[in-house]
Amino acid sequence: TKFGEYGGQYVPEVLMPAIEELQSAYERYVLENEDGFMDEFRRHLRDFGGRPTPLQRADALSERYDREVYLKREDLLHGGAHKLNNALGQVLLAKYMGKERIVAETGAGQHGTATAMAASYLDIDCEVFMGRTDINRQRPNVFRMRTHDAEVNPVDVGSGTLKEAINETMRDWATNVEDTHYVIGSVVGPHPFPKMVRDFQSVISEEAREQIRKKAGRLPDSVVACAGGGSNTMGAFHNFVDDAEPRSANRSSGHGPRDDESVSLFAVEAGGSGLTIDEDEGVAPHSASLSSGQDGVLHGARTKLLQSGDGQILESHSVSAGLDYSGVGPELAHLVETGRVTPVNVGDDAALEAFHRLSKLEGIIPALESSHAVAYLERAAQRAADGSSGHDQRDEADELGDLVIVNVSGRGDKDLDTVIEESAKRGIDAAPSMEVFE
Amino acid sequence: TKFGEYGGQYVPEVLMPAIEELQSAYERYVLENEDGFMDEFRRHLRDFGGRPTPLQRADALSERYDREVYLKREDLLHGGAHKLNNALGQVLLAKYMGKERIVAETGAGQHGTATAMAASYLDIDCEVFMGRTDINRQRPNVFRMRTHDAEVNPVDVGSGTLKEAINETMRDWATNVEDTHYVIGSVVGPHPFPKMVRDFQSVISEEAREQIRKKAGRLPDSVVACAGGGSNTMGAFHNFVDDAEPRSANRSSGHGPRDDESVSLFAVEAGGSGLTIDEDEGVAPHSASLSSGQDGVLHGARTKLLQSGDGQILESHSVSAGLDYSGVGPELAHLVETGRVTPVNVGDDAALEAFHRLSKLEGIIPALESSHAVAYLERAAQRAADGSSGHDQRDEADELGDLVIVNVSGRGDKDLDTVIEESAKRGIDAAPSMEVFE
Amino acid sequence: MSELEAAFADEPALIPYVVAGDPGIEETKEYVRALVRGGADVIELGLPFSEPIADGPTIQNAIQRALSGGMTPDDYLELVSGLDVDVPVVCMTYYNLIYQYGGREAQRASERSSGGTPRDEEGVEAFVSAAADAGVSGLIVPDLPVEESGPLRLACDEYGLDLVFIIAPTTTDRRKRRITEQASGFVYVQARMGTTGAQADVSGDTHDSLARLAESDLPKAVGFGVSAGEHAREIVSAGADGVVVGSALVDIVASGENVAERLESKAAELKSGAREGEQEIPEPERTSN
Amino acid sequence: MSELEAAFADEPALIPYVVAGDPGIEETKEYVRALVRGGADVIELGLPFSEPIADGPTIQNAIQRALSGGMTPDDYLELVSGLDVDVPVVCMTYYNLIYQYGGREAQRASERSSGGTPRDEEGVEAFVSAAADAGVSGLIVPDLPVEESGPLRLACDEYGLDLVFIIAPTTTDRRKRRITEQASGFVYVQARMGTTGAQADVSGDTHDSLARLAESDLPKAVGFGVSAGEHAREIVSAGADGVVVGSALVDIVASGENVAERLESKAAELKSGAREGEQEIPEPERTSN
Repeated sequence: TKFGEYGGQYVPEVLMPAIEELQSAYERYVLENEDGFMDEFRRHLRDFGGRPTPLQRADALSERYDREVYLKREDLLHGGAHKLNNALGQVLLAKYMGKERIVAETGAGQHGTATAMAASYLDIDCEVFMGRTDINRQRPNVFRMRTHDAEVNPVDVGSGTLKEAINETMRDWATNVEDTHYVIGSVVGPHPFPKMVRDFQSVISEEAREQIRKKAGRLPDSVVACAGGGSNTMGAFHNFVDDAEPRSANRSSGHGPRDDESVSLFAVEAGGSGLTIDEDEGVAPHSASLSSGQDGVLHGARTKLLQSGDGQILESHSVSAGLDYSGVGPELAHLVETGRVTPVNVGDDAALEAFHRLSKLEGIIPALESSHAVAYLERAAQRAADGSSGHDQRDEADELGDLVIVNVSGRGDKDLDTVIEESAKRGIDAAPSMEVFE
Repeated sequence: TKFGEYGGQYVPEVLMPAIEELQSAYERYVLENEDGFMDEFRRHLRDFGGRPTPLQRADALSERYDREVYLKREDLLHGGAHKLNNALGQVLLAKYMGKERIVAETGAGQHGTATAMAASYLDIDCEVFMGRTDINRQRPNVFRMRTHDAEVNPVDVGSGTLKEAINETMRDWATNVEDTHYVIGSVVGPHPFPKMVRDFQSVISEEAREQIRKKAGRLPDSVVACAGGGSNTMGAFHNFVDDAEPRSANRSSGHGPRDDESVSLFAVEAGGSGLTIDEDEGVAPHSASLSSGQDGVLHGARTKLLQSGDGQILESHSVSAGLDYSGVGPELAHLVETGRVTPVNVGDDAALEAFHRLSKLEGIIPALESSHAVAYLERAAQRAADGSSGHDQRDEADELGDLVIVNVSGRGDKDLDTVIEESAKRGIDAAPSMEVFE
Repeated sequence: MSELEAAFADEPALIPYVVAGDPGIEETKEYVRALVRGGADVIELGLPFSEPIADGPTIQNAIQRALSGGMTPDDYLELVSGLDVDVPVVCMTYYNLIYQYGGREAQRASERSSGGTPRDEEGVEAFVSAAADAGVSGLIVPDLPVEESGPLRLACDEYGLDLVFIIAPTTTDRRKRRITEQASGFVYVQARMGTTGAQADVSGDTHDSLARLAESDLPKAVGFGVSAGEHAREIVSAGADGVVVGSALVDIVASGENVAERLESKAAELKSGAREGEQEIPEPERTSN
Repeated sequence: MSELEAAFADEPALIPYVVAGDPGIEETKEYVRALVRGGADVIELGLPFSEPIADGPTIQNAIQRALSGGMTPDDYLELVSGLDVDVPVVCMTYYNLIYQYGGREAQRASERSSGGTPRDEEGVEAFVSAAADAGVSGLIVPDLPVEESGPLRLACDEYGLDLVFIIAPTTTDRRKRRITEQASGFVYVQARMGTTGAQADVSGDTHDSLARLAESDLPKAVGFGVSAGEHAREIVSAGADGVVVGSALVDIVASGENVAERLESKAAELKSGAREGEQEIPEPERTSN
């Protein structure tokens, strides 16, 4: 039940039997494809979800950064983000388990929407818990959930955001665990959730691995994905984690040789407005648990957390609501701890700039979450330029290598209002004028 | 340049040389794949657009209507609608023609957005003309276009909607025709636009035909698509127009034999609030040009139009902005005239109900345009039920047959505000309560 | 020689344009008389269509005013037949009104016969016939290129109307030949790219276009952007047989102040400019038309 | 027999719960004294954690008040060591506070040594040691199932603290055996599904749960939803050795009116109910504990 020191099952006893039942169902249906579960899952992903999603060469970015940049287009998945991979898998599993009801938490509303979609598609009752603050700032996603006939239960305690919504969903689950499955929204929570969600999401890297081999003739030098809870991250990384095969000789032609021969994995966290924590206010101005969190236990698992010295969980902050979480998946914490994954972060402004850059140069409006991953390309290029006289920065930039896959985990339609407002407030140069409105 | 009596090239002389140039480019690049144009187009559709889109069996609808219902999922195309097929094709063609600038009209903003996406992807300047009224009621799409770095030019004359935007784009084109290509948004306009746009959109039926053969083992009994200008309609119909092959013996098992053996094609127009025209006000409360229009000449082509007895064009009306157009593609007019396509229509309320039905039953929020196509399934079923004692209605219902493809031309995220407001105003039963908001 | 052609015979022709029914029928009659007093040789009278794609904002707005005032094709023809001026009237409108005018006739006919779609041939004839009865001398249909003009050309021939075509700066030599073969009355030389609308100067395209048309026997009238006597002078000196002036006059109509008086004086200014221009043409060329 | 176990020896035990620091440290001391005067046999004192997933709204809000008031683990331990009551105190908190308390110690240690992630073993020991020093008799950690409890169990053994586990209505027999093997002090019988919170009646699950635990030697205290003397009577008569009452008391604290007095009288009511319940147990059963 652990990834090294991370993971585990830190939940109330009342839930443990359900966790055991889930563990058993996970092993039978997901790992062993009992009753053809995985076949059915993949059929739904294809026919309902629109998989496979393309791996697109980003021509303008490739030119800009003088390396081959490929985009994994999870923004094209039904619902507009990678979230459906997991929601569909868990809702289907709930049906195989004979459950009659689904509960889910949601922050920005993406996971709630994906779960509501999957539940209406697979015909099972669905209730979503969402903080009052989030309900009011994410109205379109509330509309979508309601339109899919899901109940949306406002959570009024605390700051009324994701953390509280998870707490409240766990409470509902503890009350109704016998007929209810909790569709958790990321690679977090008690075992087997982190493994199971990762497995459902790993179709991203399964496809990407095959696609890059076909298009570029080899594995990538690096994979870049944003990390909040980490489900798109683990999905994009999973099938590359064990890759350490030699690359073709010419891979070092552009940027010099690297130390190791594996596929480098970069988890880009939300740097928010800075990494300094205000303990008195209980607030972190970022969501960079991997980069700056401390080990602790939250929502059922031991992982890296944003917390005070006492162990109280801090409120995280990011311009991207979907990255705004104080914890992170335990497997990512483990992969960072063991050096397999490199945690990096970019701040709000850089993410907003990347949002506009991709929209203008490639015709893709990325989710603000995904914009963090896109932004890291620019960061690496800037460092290479800044550090052309010094060796350290040069090496850092070169970690990306000549062939990079960036996971575009979702589309940014949902973020347009936020981006326009925040870009204007912060004076982001790349933002287009909206003077067309009188 | 004509489809029977329809079509032609009714444009100012200043544009005719460009039309001739376009005709030549269309023949060389599109029809003859010169310089590998079509190969490149299809590659972009795949890698950038996400084609092929799935053909999904709609389990709940199939059960409800006691026939096999399949959905062609154009809502999963990049941008959220079939519009990209055409925009990408024309923008690419403009580049092959050496044009330096793109202009486009847009009504609800879908075509403008698709064109802006394609133009930023293929790196060409883009200006979109949009009525002032539409700009104010379709803000998210204006944001999207601006985010893709397209200029959005407000059109202040007249009612400030699609018709005026087309007029104004034609004027710009007449001024800048030498370096500018006009990416028209539907199968309308002067020849060769209707043929060319149809060809770019026909990938829909090309895929659907192959997919239904694979999934159902035969061709469908009918294809249902909504029709405004008619680009998704022609795209969904084109590869079935010539189909008249015998079907398997069991196709008649469910609903009795039909008179003919061809694939029936149903173009579902916006019935709005009714088909009666108010000539004094110059207003039609619907957009059903095929069902109730008169022959005339608009925007470069002879076709069926909503017009007064004098020949002044009427303002059309539909709850779906994307169907709200006074004309229709000339090829559709011809196919209706020859009896190959059956024009039907459903009103605003029925479309709203269908929007909610598909969202609840299948986990897909359809565009309001596409909701009209979905609504026709219900209409046919109701008629069959109502007419179980009478022969006429029974026959009409049975025209759909046992195996139906419905084209879900786009996703309905864009329509949520409208649908919630209109559903409440009209007291649509199927609409979910939005009481979650305080 | 048709009425229209004859209007160019003596001296460079002034062809002013106003929209019929802007702002009302009686006003239009008054304005037409004023223009004739000012020196108009031909009146180009717009029959308003709701989608004027070849016109710029000035004339669009005029059309909107006329339609709001209730102007219809029947009203238009009645207006023309009631005009008591001795210069020819050319009707400028878009093809759907011509097509649909006939369409209505054809529909009435098809109710009696076996039905079916009205065809161009049936459609346009009704309009041309009525226009001829009303005293219209010719038609300008800016959205009807020569390719689509067969039925209207036939009807015009039958009822003795001229059909004026536009030559644009983009028109190729091949197209120019085809158009001049079909055109009658005069050739309308579009002075610049784009749509109608008053401009501050004369487009350089004008001289090229006129030069390309030198071999044509038809009178050549230049329009699109002509707004001052000075323009008329320059255009006529470049070889044009007339000038078409629209938006500059429609602007005066739109102002609503001393309209008739100002129209008359503007026409006089333009006519005078055109005459000056003619003086500047070297003798040998002047006689060639 | 541990201090905690001993508290159940004479008669059914009343275990009231309040949140330390709600609304302040001095108030908590006063409330604890009142509860003891009312008849409390054990005090369950909550150490507030920001994410109380096992608690319902009443206690969530109390925790929020305590955290807003600045309550920290160090404050908590100081509060406990300053309590002048003669009943055992059991600390109810979530695992991260225990883990992180040690984590801080371990971090300081790792700065001196070779670094690395603090492990459970290091983490919990610091807390348990400090708790023992402060006079805490046992721990209840609702998000720590028996599977994850190894390190804490070891530390508790080393420092002489009881580790109380919860048995839920969903707990299987296999899990029940595992839990009762690890538990000490008493077994906390969760009376109903869900989270803590005062209820109007006693859940039917209670009797089943008690019956399933009949063979265990440990005292059994029933909690979750107990709010009245009548409930206590019913629960004890069904075989429980004690009742845990939280939300009903926290409600009184939240009201802010005559809190100490009302806590005392509520405790008395509950204790009296429990005693009544004991009278209803048939003699042979009563002696079995």
